[in-house]
Amino acid sequence: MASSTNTQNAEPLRRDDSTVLSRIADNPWPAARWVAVMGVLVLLELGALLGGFLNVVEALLIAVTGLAEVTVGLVSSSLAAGILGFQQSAASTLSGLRADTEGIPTLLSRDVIPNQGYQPGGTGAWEGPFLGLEPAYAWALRLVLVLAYALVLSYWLFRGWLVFREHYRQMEWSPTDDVVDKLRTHRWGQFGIVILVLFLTMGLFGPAMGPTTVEQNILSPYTEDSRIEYYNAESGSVETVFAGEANFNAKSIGSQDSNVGPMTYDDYGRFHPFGTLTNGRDLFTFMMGGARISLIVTGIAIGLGTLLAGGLAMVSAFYRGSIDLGVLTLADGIVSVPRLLLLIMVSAVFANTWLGNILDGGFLLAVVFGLTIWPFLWRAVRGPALQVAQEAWVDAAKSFGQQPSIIMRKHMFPYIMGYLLIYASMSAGGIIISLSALSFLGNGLGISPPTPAWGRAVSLGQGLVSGPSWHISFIPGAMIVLLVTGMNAFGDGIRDAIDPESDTGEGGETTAAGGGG
Amino acid sequence: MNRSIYLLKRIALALPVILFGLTVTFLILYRGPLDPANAILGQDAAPSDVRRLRVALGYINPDGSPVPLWQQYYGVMSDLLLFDFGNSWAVQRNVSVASIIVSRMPATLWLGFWSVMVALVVGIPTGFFAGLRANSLSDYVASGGGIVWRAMPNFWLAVILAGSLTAGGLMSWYRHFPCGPNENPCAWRTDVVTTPSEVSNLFSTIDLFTGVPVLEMLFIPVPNGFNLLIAFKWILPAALVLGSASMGNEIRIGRTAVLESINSKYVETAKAKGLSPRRIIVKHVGRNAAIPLLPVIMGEFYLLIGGSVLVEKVFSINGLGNLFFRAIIVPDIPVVMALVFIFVLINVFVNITQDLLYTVIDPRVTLEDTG
Amino acid sequence: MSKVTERTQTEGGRETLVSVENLKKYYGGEGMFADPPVKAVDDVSFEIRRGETFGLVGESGSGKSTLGRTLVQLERATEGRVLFDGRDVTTLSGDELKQWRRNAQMVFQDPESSLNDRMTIGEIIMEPLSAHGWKTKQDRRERALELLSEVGLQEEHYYRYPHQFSGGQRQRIGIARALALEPEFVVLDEPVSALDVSVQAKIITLLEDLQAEFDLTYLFIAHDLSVIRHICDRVAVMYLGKIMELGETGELFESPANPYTQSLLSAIPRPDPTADRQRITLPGTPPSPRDPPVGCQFSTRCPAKIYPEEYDDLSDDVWDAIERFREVVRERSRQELGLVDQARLRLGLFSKYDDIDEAVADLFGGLDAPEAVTDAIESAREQVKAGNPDAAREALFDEFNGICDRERPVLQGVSDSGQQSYCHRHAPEYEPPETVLQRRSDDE
Amino acid sequence: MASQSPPDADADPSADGDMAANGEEPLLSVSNLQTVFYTDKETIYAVDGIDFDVKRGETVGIVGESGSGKSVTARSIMGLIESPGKMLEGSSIRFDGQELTEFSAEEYQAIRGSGIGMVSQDPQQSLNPVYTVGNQIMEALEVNRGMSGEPARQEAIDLLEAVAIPDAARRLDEYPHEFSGGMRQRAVIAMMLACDPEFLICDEPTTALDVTIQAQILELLRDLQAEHGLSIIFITHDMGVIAEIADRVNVMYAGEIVEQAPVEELFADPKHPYTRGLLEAIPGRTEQGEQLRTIEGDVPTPNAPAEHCRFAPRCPVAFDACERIPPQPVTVEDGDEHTASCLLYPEGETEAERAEHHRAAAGERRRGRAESGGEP
Repeated sequence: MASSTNTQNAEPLRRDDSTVLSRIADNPWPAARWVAVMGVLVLLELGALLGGFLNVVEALLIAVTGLAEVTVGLVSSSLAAGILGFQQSAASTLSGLRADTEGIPTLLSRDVIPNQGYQPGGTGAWEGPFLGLEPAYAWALRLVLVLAYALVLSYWLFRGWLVFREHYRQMEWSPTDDVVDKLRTHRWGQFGIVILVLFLTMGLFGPAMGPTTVEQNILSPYTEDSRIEYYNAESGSVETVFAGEANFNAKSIGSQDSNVGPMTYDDYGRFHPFGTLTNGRDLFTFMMGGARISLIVTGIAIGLGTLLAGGLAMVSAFYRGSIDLGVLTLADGIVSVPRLLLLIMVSAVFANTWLGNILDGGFLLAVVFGLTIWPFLWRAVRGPALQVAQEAWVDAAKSFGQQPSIIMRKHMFPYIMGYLLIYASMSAGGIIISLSALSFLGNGLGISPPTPAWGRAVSLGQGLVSGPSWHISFIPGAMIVLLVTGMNAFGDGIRDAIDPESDTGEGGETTAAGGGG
Repeated sequence: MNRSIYLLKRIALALPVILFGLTVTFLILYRGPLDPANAILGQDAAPSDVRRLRVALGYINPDGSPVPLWQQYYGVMSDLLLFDFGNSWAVQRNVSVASIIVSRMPATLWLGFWSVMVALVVGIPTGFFAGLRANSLSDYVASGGGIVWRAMPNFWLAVILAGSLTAGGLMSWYRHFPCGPNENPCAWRTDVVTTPSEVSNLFSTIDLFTGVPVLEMLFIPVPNGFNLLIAFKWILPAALVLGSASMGNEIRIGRTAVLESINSKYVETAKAKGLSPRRIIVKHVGRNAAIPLLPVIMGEFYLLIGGSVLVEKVFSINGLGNLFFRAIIVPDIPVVMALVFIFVLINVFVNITQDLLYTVIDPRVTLEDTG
Repeated sequence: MSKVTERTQTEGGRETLVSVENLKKYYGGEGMFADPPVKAVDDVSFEIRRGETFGLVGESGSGKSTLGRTLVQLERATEGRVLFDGRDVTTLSGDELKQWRRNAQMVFQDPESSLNDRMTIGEIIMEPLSAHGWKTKQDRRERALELLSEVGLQEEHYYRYPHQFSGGQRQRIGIARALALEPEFVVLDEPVSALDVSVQAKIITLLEDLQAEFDLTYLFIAHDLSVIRHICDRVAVMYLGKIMELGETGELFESPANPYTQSLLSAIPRPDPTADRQRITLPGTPPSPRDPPVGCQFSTRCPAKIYPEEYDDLSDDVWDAIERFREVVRERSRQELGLVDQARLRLGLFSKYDDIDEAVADLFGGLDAPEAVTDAIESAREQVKAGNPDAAREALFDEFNGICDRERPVLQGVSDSGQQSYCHRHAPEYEPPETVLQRRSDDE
Repeated sequence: MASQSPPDADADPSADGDMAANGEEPLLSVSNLQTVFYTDKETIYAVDGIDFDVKRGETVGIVGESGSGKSVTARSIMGLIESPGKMLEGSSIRFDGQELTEFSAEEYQAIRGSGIGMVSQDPQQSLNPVYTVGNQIMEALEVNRGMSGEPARQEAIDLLEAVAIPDAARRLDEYPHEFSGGMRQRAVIAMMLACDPEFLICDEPTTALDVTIQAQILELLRDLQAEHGLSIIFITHDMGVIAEIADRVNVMYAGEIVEQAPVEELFADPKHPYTRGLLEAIPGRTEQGEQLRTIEGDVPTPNAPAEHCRFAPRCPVAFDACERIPPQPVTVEDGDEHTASCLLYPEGETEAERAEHHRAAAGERRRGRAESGGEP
């Protein structure tokens, strides 16, 4: 056999699959360098990262137990109550843990770079903010640092993959490389990625990015913790006041003498990058809080929808016939009730029930979104799924007796995944829009107050658009446009990277992206 | 397969779809934690009143025993399928739901018609234009505009547009156009709660309040000129907003469809025949590019129904979307059920139309494929 | 011929490995509104002997690929049996089927699509082994590397992806995967059709070498007769779901008995510009497999068709015109009318069939046909114009039917070495096809 | 005349005039055609300086494996090369006395159809799926012959009948997908005939078809050629088809023509090692049971101007000089209609002499390109 002539060359191949660890042991330096920098980056923000991580864990926990509750609840309400109890205790444990993580020092926290304070005597150096800078500059400095940190961290994670590819991967080339390389020259897709990273940063590091916190400014502005110091020009002394009281005097309600616009200070020396709301709360902080809940709801919904769509697409493409027809009818049935109407209905019906209170109403919405978005995703990926199911390699796998589940996972899923990603990112835009539309409608729909929600801000500023308080409606909407555009750009980038010649004709994208909001 | 047999089969397949949609709605409304009696009468109503109302609403029997769910289901569904919508509980108490819906329908139809038109007239030409000049500056402007346009939430666009149209806004001139500042009939209003009479008059050949069957509404009569202008002016901003997402989609899909067609082998063959570029684009590219646009255009109806709730609310248009919102908040279950039923019917109808249209514009699509 | 005889001598008699009995594979046709089924494979029987290369040749739509796929149980047979070593495999299911699959593997036509391009070559070749839980992971790895060199690839190709290979190399990988489980029987479904000539030759050589080394039995499917002639020991020629002729390659190519085989062979372009030979160009196109002829499948195009005695004196040209006209009418009877057309037909406003005149003029224009023929054509034309192409089709059938139109022939032996042909002309009462074809070509 | 040693083929313009007087001027004369494609990574010389002629009424075959540049040649002649492809300066395509490379878009549009028609490989995709076959044929009639209405319809029916489609009148109103593959290709041919061209480029017109249908189409093309006096370029990868249809053959390899010869001569006495290999690789020519000869290695992508023989890495008889000198066409047979681009020729010279011959010819050719600005 020819191999005998080739043994020397083949020796490393003949050995058992060497694990990544053993390959790292063979050539430790590139990995060590990467790990060292990563370690520093993580240590810098350990508290915030842990906090963010716990947030995600909590959202997942609530999502999973919530789903279990609903399912079990159909059979036995007492069991559901048990799950609810577990959910609450677990959530409170997690909250406790999160409180602990706040104790872990973080470099880019508001403690290290504070921005609130006052000018003793009304002019001159500031007391309180970092290095005596003006609050605006102190805040801007922290914001820029946080954003820069997030971008560097994301890049470094990507860099980790590059190190792996260059030094530790057995394959010199893989199809993924082409995708990544194409994305690296795809400016529009990169714009999408940057936007996504920015908004994820807002979700994770939101508390450090706002000029004040959601807790102090919005949720409990009348507790002792929420007292702020300011220089009272009338009395000429530094006084303290509840944030809530200060808010009361910092309303933006459309008249010239009662308006705190973007990039201005209010009477209490507080800087408002986006101005204030009609109730005097800080719009920027409100937006950061809204980002978190929006992203959590969207994440759960898209996760659920993608899971259902991907699984059903593979099953219906593999078996076809009546299974396909069954899924089609189910999908048509779900789609037949316009999604926004269904959401309004469910939201209204379940307002103020225990189910409607999980995640401030967000959980229920996420589930309904997930259960109603999959038909669109399914329709969009059914074409590619049918196509891949007809490839000869699927026949080949069948011909040697491979199990259907493995055929779907190994031979079909990798192809569908790209398309799922494309349509998921585009549908996510639709979800964000619909979610804020519900909050905009109010009346118990959408995310319940006082938890910040973007749509509610637009609603608050309705009617003030043509006056000095234009920012209340305008800025949140512009943020949504930016995020949705970013998601679409991301989807476009992935599409161009995986399949430059694919057409965009099919219906999935159309309805998914518009969302009806 | 024969077209009529196909149609029958397609309708047969639509039945489970309709039933599914209605059943889900029924379960949410009747099995969910909704208590219409309390909601209608308030928390501190006398128990006897509540009880009487519940009997009237069909939740409990006169003897106090609850009506079984399946019985409620049967009652509700059979009434719906016979187009018997019953009377309103709360929105306009004891008025027939059919007449309420009929009275609100003109505004929504008018809005829907123009939002489809706006999207078609602006979106498709822009998309074709961008596709024909792919990768030029004008392409980037057009398709970039389409992308952003599509990303704008309807409600936000509506708020901003309504804001800039009010006194002191950037586009306040629109209020006075075309009659000048003082002529009342031309003034554009955001504050109206009722449909302007001009819009009602558009449809004046049909008596709107006698409970004519809904489908009769589709025979839209010929309007008179000035009313038409006023009504158009009144609806244009809302239609622009409602058509926005579809317009963005059409730009985008139109562009890729043109690009795909222009790079095809048959266009090359057409060149080899010695055809002029103009002829190739108009004849050979145009019709092929229309095929992928069909689902987008049909998809507009879907976006329309959901979007009408928001847009009608912001622009205070007294149409079906607004009615649905009020009905679900109150809650007025017969109105909600009836509206959902109508929307589902429209949806199914649009889907079947789309399948049939496919066979018309694309001769390759056979009737078997689409089943 | 040499190859066959050599082997037969060295190995003695050949036993049967695969035996196909009355196999049918129909698609569709179920349900209330469905069209009639596509008869992709329609009652086919043959045997494949151990160690031989059995060729299956035919034009597209002849059902050869479907037959191959049915043999390895990628498609379920509608009817009939496939005996593998005497065991009927069409009834197997579950674990039994999976176990049996190790014996029969397949190589696919399109090297672009037969390999999952998100998997490395190593993973691709190892997959059949893993699916059958073959030994340990380490052993599977060894085996994959072995197979790589077996098919002429390098071991360092193990960690590469299909994208990094040319069409020929990909086909080698497909062959390695098919051989992984050490099958006895391999179906090669047009393995070289998508390749350039110079690459094609290499793959054919490789297949020959592997067969010798591992005692493989091949079913080689192709539309390229020269490839078949080169590699196969015995060959079956398919047309419209039916085997037209079957025999040892050399004999079949040297002295084809069936009119279809003869036409097919004469249609191959030979890379020899000086060759001067009689070509039989078949008229028309194959009929739809949903609506095959009642009689012999080839009867609509056959140059040696048996015509009814009463028309014995008709010239070939007139017969050609009649057959083409029947094809036109058949096509029209399959055409469906829309709702509007049906309504117009009822009201007598329908004119869509009037252009049949044009067809008649075109076909019979310069011909001198006897009255009996023109009368029959004339009445058929009237019936078509009246909106009744079905009736016209029936009438033409009744008027011009010979045995080829009415009855299916049987596959019968035509030589001592087992050559079989599917043609009525082999019956003693008719002239043999060769004579007829020879006469026709002499006439031209 | 047709035969020439290409480097100096168009050196003497007065020669053209003489030939015209003899009535022997080729209908199409391609010289030094270079078509390159610019991709992100590299520049591909898909067609790299080829020369050939087509006389009136003859069929010239171009044969080669995939990637040899035969289709790009066809598209270059049709003026269908679009970005990222480009025909380099110095390429010349003379058709009926006109220099096509200097044509404007409008002029090209006028010559397409009525001057040069094209039938391409995939009949499924070359017909517009949303219009009836009749519509597309009548369109060609309208644009190229100014016919419309009933006369155009009658002419379209006649054309379909001419390409042996039965029941033409009904077929006219059918859509391309209702046609079978062979009939579709006939319809495309009918459509091209509707343009009434003098010259037809057939780019693998039978590759997607079955042999019996292929035989029908080849027969049809031969009949049409006789009837209309068409000149045809027939492109294929199938040596058998070439043997049947072509009068003269160009063998292409990696963007270059490696051998040109009348068809009988090419098959009887192939000169270039590549042509030989190609013929020997065809199954069925050799005795059954005998091993097929194979050509080792793969077709290279021509991503740089030729500085050597592109076939050398696979050539069984290559020698050192093959790696350094780009071979130039040499007459290898009496009557100078048979040329081969190979350092083995001219026969009878020593290796060094042959190398020098080719080096000099290559230098001359390069200078010629530089003068016309063709060298990038």
